[in-house]
Amino acid sequence: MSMVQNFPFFSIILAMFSGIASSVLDGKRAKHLSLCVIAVTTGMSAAVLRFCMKTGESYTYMMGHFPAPWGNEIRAGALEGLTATLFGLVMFFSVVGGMEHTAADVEGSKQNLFYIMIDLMLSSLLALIYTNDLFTAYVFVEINTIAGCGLIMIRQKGRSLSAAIRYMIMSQLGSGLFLIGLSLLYDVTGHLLMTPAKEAVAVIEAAGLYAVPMLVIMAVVSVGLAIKSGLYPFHYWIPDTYGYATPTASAILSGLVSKGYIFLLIKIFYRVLGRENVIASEIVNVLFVFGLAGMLMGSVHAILEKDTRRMIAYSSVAQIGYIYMGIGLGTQAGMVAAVFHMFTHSATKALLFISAVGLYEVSGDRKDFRSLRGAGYRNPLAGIGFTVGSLSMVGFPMLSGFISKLLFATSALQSPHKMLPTVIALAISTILNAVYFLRLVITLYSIPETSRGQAASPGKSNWKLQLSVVCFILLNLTLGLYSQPIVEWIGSGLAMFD
Amino acid sequence: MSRQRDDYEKSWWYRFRKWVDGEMDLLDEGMEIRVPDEMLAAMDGEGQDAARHPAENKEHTFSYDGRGIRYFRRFYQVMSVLLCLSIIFVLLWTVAYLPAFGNAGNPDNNEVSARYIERGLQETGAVNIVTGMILDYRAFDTFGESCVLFIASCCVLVLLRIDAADGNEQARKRLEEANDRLFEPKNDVILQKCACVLVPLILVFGIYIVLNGHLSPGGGFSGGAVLGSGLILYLNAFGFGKTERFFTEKVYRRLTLSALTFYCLAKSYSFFTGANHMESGIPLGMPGRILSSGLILPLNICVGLVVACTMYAFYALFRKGGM
Amino acid sequence: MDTPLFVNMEETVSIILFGIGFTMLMLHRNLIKKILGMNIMDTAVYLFLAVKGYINGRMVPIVTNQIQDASAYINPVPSGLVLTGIVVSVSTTALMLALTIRLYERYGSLDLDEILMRAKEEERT
Amino acid sequence: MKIFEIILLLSLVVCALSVAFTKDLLTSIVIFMSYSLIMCVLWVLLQSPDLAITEAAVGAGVTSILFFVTLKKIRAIRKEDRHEQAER
Repeated sequence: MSMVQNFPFFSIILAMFSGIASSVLDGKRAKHLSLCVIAVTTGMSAAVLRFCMKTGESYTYMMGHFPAPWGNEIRAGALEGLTATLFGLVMFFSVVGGMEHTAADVEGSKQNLFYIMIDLMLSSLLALIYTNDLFTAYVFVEINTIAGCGLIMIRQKGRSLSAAIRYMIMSQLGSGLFLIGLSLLYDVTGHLLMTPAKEAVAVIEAAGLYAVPMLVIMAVVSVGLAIKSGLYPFHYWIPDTYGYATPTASAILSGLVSKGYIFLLIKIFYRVLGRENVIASEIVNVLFVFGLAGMLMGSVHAILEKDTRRMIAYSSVAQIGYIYMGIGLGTQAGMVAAVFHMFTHSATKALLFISAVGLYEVSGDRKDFRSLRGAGYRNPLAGIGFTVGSLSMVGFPMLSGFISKLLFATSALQSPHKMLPTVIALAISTILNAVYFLRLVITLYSIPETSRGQAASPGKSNWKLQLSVVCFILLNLTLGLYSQPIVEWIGSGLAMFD
Repeated sequence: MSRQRDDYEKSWWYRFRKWVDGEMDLLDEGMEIRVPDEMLAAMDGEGQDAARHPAENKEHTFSYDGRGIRYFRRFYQVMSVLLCLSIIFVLLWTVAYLPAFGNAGNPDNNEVSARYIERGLQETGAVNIVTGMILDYRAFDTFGESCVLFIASCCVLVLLRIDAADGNEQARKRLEEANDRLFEPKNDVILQKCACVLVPLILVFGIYIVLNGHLSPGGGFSGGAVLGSGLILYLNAFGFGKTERFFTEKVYRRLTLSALTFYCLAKSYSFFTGANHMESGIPLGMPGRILSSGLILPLNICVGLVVACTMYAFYALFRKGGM
Repeated sequence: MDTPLFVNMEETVSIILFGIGFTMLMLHRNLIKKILGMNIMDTAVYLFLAVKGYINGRMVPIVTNQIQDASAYINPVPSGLVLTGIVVSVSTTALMLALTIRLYERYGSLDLDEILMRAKEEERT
Repeated sequence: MKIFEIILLLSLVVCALSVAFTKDLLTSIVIFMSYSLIMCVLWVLLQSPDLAITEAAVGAGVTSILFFVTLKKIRAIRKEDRHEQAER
């Protein structure tokens, strides 16, 4: 067994251990430790990706002395490696970018607790990506939820506390449904590991047994994870949550946490329930419809919003809608597009949140977007970052958002029944996106009126934020310009799932 | 000229510009966004009222502004009730199709549980198969579970710990402690005498459960919870002064850190050797003895310590915002 | 007496409890009631799992008298899962109660709608 | 034995419903405690003493204590005192 194959396990344990060790460190050391750990795990994930692309197949890794149906297992393939690498990058840049604000928003003696949450969040995300066991997935979903709640409420303002309780309530509804789905699945298959469970599901489907329970399992698991990732009718917690947390937390929550659940859902579809069964069961059509509704309604809400960060949060609702629409198309191409859009969105949304903060800090920290008038001149780099992010969301060529829209459109053409609604919704949603993002960009670059410009102080430059904005722009451009190999990796990674 | 101006004001571009400037909304033109002032005043009054009599405020209903929101609430509630009922109905419908209760031929009684039962004693050394399963076969889940407890205690620390950084905070802390003693009997003799008898018994029972986790029902989690409740009873009877002599935040941190670190290292070693097909080299001992079943006993002790400390810490943090 | 719902009576009850808990968590405006509902929902799922492990006429999965036959003991897997789950639900309960205390300190109310309204007002002023 | 089980299950449902519909928070927490205890007895009947012991220690013990502390913190118990004084 090659050493690289140990890396997924090492990265999970390392992240967890650093979280545990941070409890006795002071804030500064905890910060450095957590940055180091994120960097190391990202490197390890990249090595795993390279290893899997070289050997061309995935592998499972026993957690303990006992093989598949008895002991826990994790599994790594190309898609897992790619996702873990990108998540690690986004997390690193978000932590770096929001560092100053974290120091300001969090009480001095509680700094290390913030980094404990970051570490454990990283480990739970990695575990959700790599896991090959359903119950492990449940436990780490819970860690993810609690760490997310911690990241929201660590900025102890009233609004973020109420957002945190709302988030917890919605997440618990989702977890409850997910857990009962797992129990039902265990009841009819008798397995908790994904590989044997899939075999058992195939046997059941072939024998035509338990048709009703299987349908309900699919529905309940999808709805549970959809609630947790904020699909349209369950999106009420999103704007408060993303809008009032500290910048790092907003970027991580919107960019990574919801994506972790979606990745788990895709994994369960492929590795447990079987893609054909899911497509045959019409569940995908329900997800498709809700995805379309989310795309439109999220954008409409964003247009009506005045607070920039809440606007970006509502735009997340729309983008989550895109991802579910891709899953709902039910074709391989649709799934590739959904996964690619997942990456796009995590890179772009984190960029938007971080650069919006950069703009706020030169405009007197007011919520209203009108205070941002002319902020693009006061903090040029953040302005450029915001513009790039907006253009990417709208689908400007060369940027990653364009590629994902292209992929959605081409995959829609392959499924005749869903082509028309998809294309129409894509068009309308793009126009709506353009409307509210361009409005922001125009505001950024319009000359401030003298009376209003008084309040804004010329901000001192915060090099960490600028560095992270530059890195995010580069990441976006990479995703946009080198999309071909990434799409291929996603395709081969999805093929490894079967 | 004026006609042109009119056209311009009606044109989409003009409206777009106005909207960009935030001066009007394209979609909800003329809709009331702000709450009328007298309504706000009324709410403020209510707010003060509620603050003065915090206990009563669950009786009075809160008046919402605007008809739209009220209808929205009503709609939302009706939809939620329908959703819940349909979930119950669907799940009940499912139950009717599930395998029958208590039947040995059900799909979940397969080779997985058979191996746990038939070879668990030899492979893990634990007489209690459930303990053997959660601490050896499926140890990764259990490790995750300890982390859930750890991160929850961190979150509660963030929320409730009061840091005596400056004078203001100190004043608040004193106030908190005064509030804390308000509702409880001070040095209640009956409680103290009962606690004198009960606390040692509870602690011994908890330690027994932890140490015998691999032999009899129980284990780290239940034993730790029993230990924690024993500590809580002691705290309630004798006050913070007594417990602070042996249990402070420093002790708590060190105990959790060392227990979790040992857990993490031990399990990493066992995962690593297992995955790379090496022998772990830990003797399993004679099944049925206390000192048997390899790593399970020390792991149970670690888990017990973590759970006991965390439960006590939850209680102390809830009571006075510190340990 | 032979209807499937009655044969699977324990499952039926646990689903009903799940529904009660779910509804409480979703609809009750009082935060404490919501958290109680969450606990009821979780225990209901655990009851469901525990029922799944039971087999008529078999013993507790603790090896006694050297008998190591799969037909002598009940299924140990659900017990392990539930043990894990109980600790998870305690952690979430403690976290949500701590949040409730903080919210009450700030807004003097347990009603979630009222808290949200107050938070919005606070934002405006 | 079956009868006993049915009684326990019915009382579980009754407890859950009364937790949902009781106006007073203290009462509903006490009822929740008894719900946990009934659940614990049921698990003993279902041959899983591990679960029963954990639920008795965690569900009926620590969780309920945490609820009580919370309730004390938010001074809902004071209301009870006031009512008692009024009755006297």
